[in-house]
Amino acid sequence: MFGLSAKDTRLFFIVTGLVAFAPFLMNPFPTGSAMAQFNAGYPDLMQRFVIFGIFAIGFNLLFGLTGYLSFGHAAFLGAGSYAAVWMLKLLTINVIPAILISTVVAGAFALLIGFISLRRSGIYFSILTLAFAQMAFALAASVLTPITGGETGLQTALNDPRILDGIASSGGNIPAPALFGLEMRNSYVWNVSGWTFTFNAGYYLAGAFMIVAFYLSMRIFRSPFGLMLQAIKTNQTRLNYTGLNSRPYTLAVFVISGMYAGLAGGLMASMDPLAGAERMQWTASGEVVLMTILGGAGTLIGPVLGAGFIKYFENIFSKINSNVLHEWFAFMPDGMEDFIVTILYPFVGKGWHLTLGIMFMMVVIFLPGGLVEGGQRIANLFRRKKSQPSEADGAKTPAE
Amino acid sequence: MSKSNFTRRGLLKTSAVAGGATLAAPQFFSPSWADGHAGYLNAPQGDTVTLGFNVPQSGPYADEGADELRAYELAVEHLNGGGDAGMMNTFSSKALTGNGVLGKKVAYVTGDTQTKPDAARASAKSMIEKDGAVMITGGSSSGVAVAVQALCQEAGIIFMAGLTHSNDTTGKDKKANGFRHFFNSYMSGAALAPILGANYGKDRKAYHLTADYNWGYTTEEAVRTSTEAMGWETVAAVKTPLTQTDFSSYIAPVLQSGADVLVLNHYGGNMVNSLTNAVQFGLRDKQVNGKNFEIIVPLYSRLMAKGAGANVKGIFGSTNWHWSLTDEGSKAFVKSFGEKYGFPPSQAAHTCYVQTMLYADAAERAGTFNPCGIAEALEGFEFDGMGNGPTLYRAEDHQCFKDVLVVKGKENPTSEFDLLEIVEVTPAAQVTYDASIFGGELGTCNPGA
Amino acid sequence: MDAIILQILNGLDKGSAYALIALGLTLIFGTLGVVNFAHGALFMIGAFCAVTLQRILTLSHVVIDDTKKDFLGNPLKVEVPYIYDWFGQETGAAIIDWAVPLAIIFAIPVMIIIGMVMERGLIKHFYKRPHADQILVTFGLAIVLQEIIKAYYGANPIPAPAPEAFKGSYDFGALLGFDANTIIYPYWRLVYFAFAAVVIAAVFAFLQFTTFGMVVRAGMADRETVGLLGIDIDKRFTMMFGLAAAVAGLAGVMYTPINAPNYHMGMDFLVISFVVVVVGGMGSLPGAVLAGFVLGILESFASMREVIEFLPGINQVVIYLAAIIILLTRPRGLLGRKGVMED
Amino acid sequence: MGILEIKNVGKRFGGLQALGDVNLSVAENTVHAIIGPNGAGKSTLLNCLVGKLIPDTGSVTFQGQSLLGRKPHEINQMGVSRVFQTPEIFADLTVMENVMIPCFAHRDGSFKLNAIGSVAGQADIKTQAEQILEDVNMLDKHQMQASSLSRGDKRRLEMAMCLVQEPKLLLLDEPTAGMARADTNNTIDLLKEIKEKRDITMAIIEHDMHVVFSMAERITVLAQGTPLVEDTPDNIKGHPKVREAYLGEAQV
Repeated sequence: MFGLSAKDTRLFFIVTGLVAFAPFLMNPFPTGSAMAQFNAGYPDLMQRFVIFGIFAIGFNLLFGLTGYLSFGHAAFLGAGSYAAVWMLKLLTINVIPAILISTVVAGAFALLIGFISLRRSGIYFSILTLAFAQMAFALAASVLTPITGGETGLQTALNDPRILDGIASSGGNIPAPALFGLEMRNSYVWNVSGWTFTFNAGYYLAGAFMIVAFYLSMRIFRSPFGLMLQAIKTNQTRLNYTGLNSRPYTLAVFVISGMYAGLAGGLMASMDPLAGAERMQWTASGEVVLMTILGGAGTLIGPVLGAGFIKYFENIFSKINSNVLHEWFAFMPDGMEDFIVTILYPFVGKGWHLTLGIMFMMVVIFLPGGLVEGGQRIANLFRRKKSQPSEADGAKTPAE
Repeated sequence: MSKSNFTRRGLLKTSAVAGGATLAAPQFFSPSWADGHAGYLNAPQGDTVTLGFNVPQSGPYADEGADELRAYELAVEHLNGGGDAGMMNTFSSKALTGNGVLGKKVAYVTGDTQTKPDAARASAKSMIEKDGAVMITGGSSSGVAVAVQALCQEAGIIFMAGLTHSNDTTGKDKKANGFRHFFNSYMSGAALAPILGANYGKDRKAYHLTADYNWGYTTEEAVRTSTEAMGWETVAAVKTPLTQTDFSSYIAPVLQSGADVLVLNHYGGNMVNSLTNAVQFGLRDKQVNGKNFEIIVPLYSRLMAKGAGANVKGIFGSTNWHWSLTDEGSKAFVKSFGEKYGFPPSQAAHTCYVQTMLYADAAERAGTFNPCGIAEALEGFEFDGMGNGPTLYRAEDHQCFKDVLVVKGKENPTSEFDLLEIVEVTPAAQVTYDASIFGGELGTCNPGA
Repeated sequence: MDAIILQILNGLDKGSAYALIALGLTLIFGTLGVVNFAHGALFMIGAFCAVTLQRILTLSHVVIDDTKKDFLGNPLKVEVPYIYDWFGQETGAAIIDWAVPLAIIFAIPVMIIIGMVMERGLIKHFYKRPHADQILVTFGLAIVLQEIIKAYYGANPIPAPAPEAFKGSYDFGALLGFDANTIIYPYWRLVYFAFAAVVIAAVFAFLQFTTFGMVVRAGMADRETVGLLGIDIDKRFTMMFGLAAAVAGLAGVMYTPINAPNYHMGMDFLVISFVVVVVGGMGSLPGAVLAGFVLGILESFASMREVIEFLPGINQVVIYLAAIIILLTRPRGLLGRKGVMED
Repeated sequence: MGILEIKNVGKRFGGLQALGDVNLSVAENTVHAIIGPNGAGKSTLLNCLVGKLIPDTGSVTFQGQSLLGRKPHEINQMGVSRVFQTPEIFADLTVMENVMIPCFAHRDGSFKLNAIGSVAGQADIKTQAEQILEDVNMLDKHQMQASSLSRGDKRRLEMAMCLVQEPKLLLLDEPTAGMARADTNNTIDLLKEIKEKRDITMAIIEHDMHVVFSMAERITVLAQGTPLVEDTPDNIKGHPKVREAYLGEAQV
């Protein structure tokens, strides 16, 4: 279906289903229960899951397929964000132009950087992309302040021109980004006996974009173009002696990947009209690298899983404070409670980085293929039908 | 049983997840849903009200964030009637009774800003959307304050700024839903200049090193304007990258320029490093133009002073508040903080504690948690007993006007907290400015529903 | 002229820091081909060796001084280091004053052990894994090390001053015939420069003139063949890790008086050290050192007021700009070897 | 006039004269071997033909068109394929995919942005690939990952990848290096079979005289960067100059 194999179609429907029902899946615990701390089904985090999912899917097209490790991909996300906020300021508060322009601007930026950086490969390529992104970050945070808002970031303001909208400001407040009048922050809240489910307009718009982005990435993976990219990763010499010019291929995928990042940046700005320079810093570039590797580089769904994993830790674990821990273990005798809390406290709240670092190491040590491999192992445990099918005889494991 | 409701804003009705809630049975919202139509976002349900404490818990300002969090926990304790009530005893408004706020127990959630605007907004949003926080407070940088303040304005939540010193927070980027107790660059400049004139003379040549971002620009501007008005000459102003760690190449040329004063418009790690480097170069032992070479740090904090160690000795700067103040309010706060945590509070802790109290008091006086009601109660509010003398929350820009402290690094500290000594308490009148000079529009208050 | 001499001095000093950090990294990354994102953390741990020694030396017992009050009005508790009791106040104070140089002795064994444990326990399983996996595992390790330090020492910088004897600066201006105070340079930074030169020379000599060095160099070129000769190359590589960690640690120890150490300092240096190694050329030790000095000097010149006024923002980007230009004109960096991590 | 004309080609690396003044003509539809002792410049010459190196002097023309300054992929598109000393294949891909890539290159040229079409849907490419796999007796292994093939199969696969592009000139760089005698013979048979079935010119660089003498129609002997002799295999065997420069030490 849709030009996908049966297996891919199944995966596509699973992803679509996950996106559509995330408000339920992310809020498994009743509001007000102690476990509600682990609920992730609120608009901002769900938006982040899908937006960083798009970012990581795009990064994986470059890294997972060609093996070119860009260490400056955040620059495209940042460029997209700035472009989108400027559109929201100058043109209209409608998000469609913002998202389109952000994708185009990021694509153009990627073309420029890619054209130069792709003259080198391997670590030299990584350092070139890193250098460009760091320059973009440093300049955006300082001398380009009139364009970028500097370290504070670029925001919408009351007196923005918004030429297509006229002067129809809503009272003394800045209008919120909207899709033809439907504000991105609008939500439909459904309370079912203790559970609260929030269906947010912005999330579903971003989710729809992610499904499209995911679909396109599947098509690219399975296309002749995708095959050439994989060939670049495995043996560039042979590719050249096969009459194929690898540069246009890598440049094309670099630009596509940059456009994915720009789309993510545009969506981010549409959900929350702010663009800050730190989005371009090497730590942000590093984050998407980690997301992709953590999930499983070169797999279709891995990057999305990796993005969700890291964002979940950042937003959920960082909010667990000692107070919350004490409540969880309030049923225990006092001494025991304090003991458990003392043990756990360094790993949550302000220690969330520590847990994340440990998780990185655990995953890479025990699941060399990333989270996707973990999923496969669990699936294999349940399947256990024809014991160990074709994989052992050297057949290539399909990139799933 | 099911109940659904379409809301214009992204709002989530929850009872406070932290603090009040226990493993008890799930709660049903249907009867009290009317509160959703109370006309504002996150109107507290049940018997608790949730505040969001959004402070840096990772990154370079994590220690400052930890101190802010201590102050918040102390404030919550006091509001709920625990402890010795701290500044509630000295606060000129007596609306707070230790019975929570408006009869509701105060609960709180915490988050990590990472001192990054993006992360801070994500954390604040989760407090608003997930935890139903009715007010967000905290932060340790102006970039974060401006970003979160704008978010709160959009969402319809009150923002009580933590440590943020840039003019922009209540200037160019001011918002109707945002309030700042902390002082700003302008006030630092205005308070410092007379003291510098008195100590170092009126014909000095100043060399500025300025961190290359918004706060740096406004601070340089403020100090330049006020010192130049006094007769100082600015020899040069050089911008240094925010990510710089070794400032040697910026400091080395200072002496060649003929300057006899170095102004370090740096904060946090930048300041610790630039001051350490400057002292290392022996600048303070030099004589230029027949005068002793001097260094000035416009904004001091105790944690920075601690990081810079002995290098701060004798160096002038300004600060919002210091624990060695002897007014009743400060003494009460230092006592309750010190007894709970074993060391004196920092200025960040002070401003956060006071902001929480002011918010609670405003809610109590307004009789509602509606941001518009609270804003109205805070605008033009005059109070005393919070450590900085009589204070005005100016209506035009939501900035507090109060005494500013000029401090100096102490020569013989008695403990690791006793690093600064107060040189002068500059009265509020001397640092007050016209609300319109920084531009920006306050807009109108947004109740979010 | 004096301004230029000053910036050359600055550049040499900055460069020696970059070179020293990059030297350790290039032993692991440039030659063993392991992408070690934990290298910055090793530098940071080195710095905290100095802090730790300082803490050990100032271990104190409390004496209550009734004549003074603390901030709550209680009698002041004065902390007296045990070392004062043992050696008398003057000698004790002098020992504490010299904590940073003393920390060198303390740091070498500590860092070697950390490096070797790291290699044996973790990195050795990753030699054959893709670079992506190496990045993930070493980045995770870096975060963990960093958070452990943060949990214990906090996030605030901790001052670790140089001994009193090295306070102040030396007036080169007078020496070279310029006006007094025009070219001054802090003693400690001169010490750092000299120290870096010694360490770099020692590492080079070690790899050049010892059997160990010869085996390692051969092993870098062709691991399998050396293995066939019956030499346990793995063991040498473990020692190499220890050496790299020690170099990184020493760079950290000596750096503490220049910038007060904090848990985050490793990450601040991580990116720049990778840039230095790659610009120097993968697999080349002299390249890393050369690149360190080149970039250090460029950075110093770019931060001159006259230059910034002419090209605003150049001080922010000069290192990256230089890296791009060098890599585009010299495909393998300054002195890179062919075929190391090019795919 | 041969299909490949090499005229006055010289190449110098620093102080070392790798190629002196090489003149060589490969006639169409022949098997031409280039032999010579180690360091004679065989590989350098080959690299000059495929665009990896640019000679300092002289000209290289293929079917009358100059190859100088062209990139490897352009030269390949003109109809020159190369087999490497150690098989260069796409190790992480399946055998089928390995063969499909040159099929695409043959059909679509050096670059085509076909990002939406599916590989599985390209029937003509698939048929073509299956055909060539059958020709080299590897169709049963089409689903295997190329890295898990035996060395001999890797060589076959590489040949298949080259042949599927229907090259006019096939350059073979020591195709049997490091192989056991049995494998070597298999390779010789394969090459002979290919030669029989197609109109193809082969230039072989080889160390193994067994291979050279069982296949080559003409042989050029290279020594110290210059061609010593060019003749038929039979004449080469007895040639005193060759014996002196080369065969004497190679124990034929």
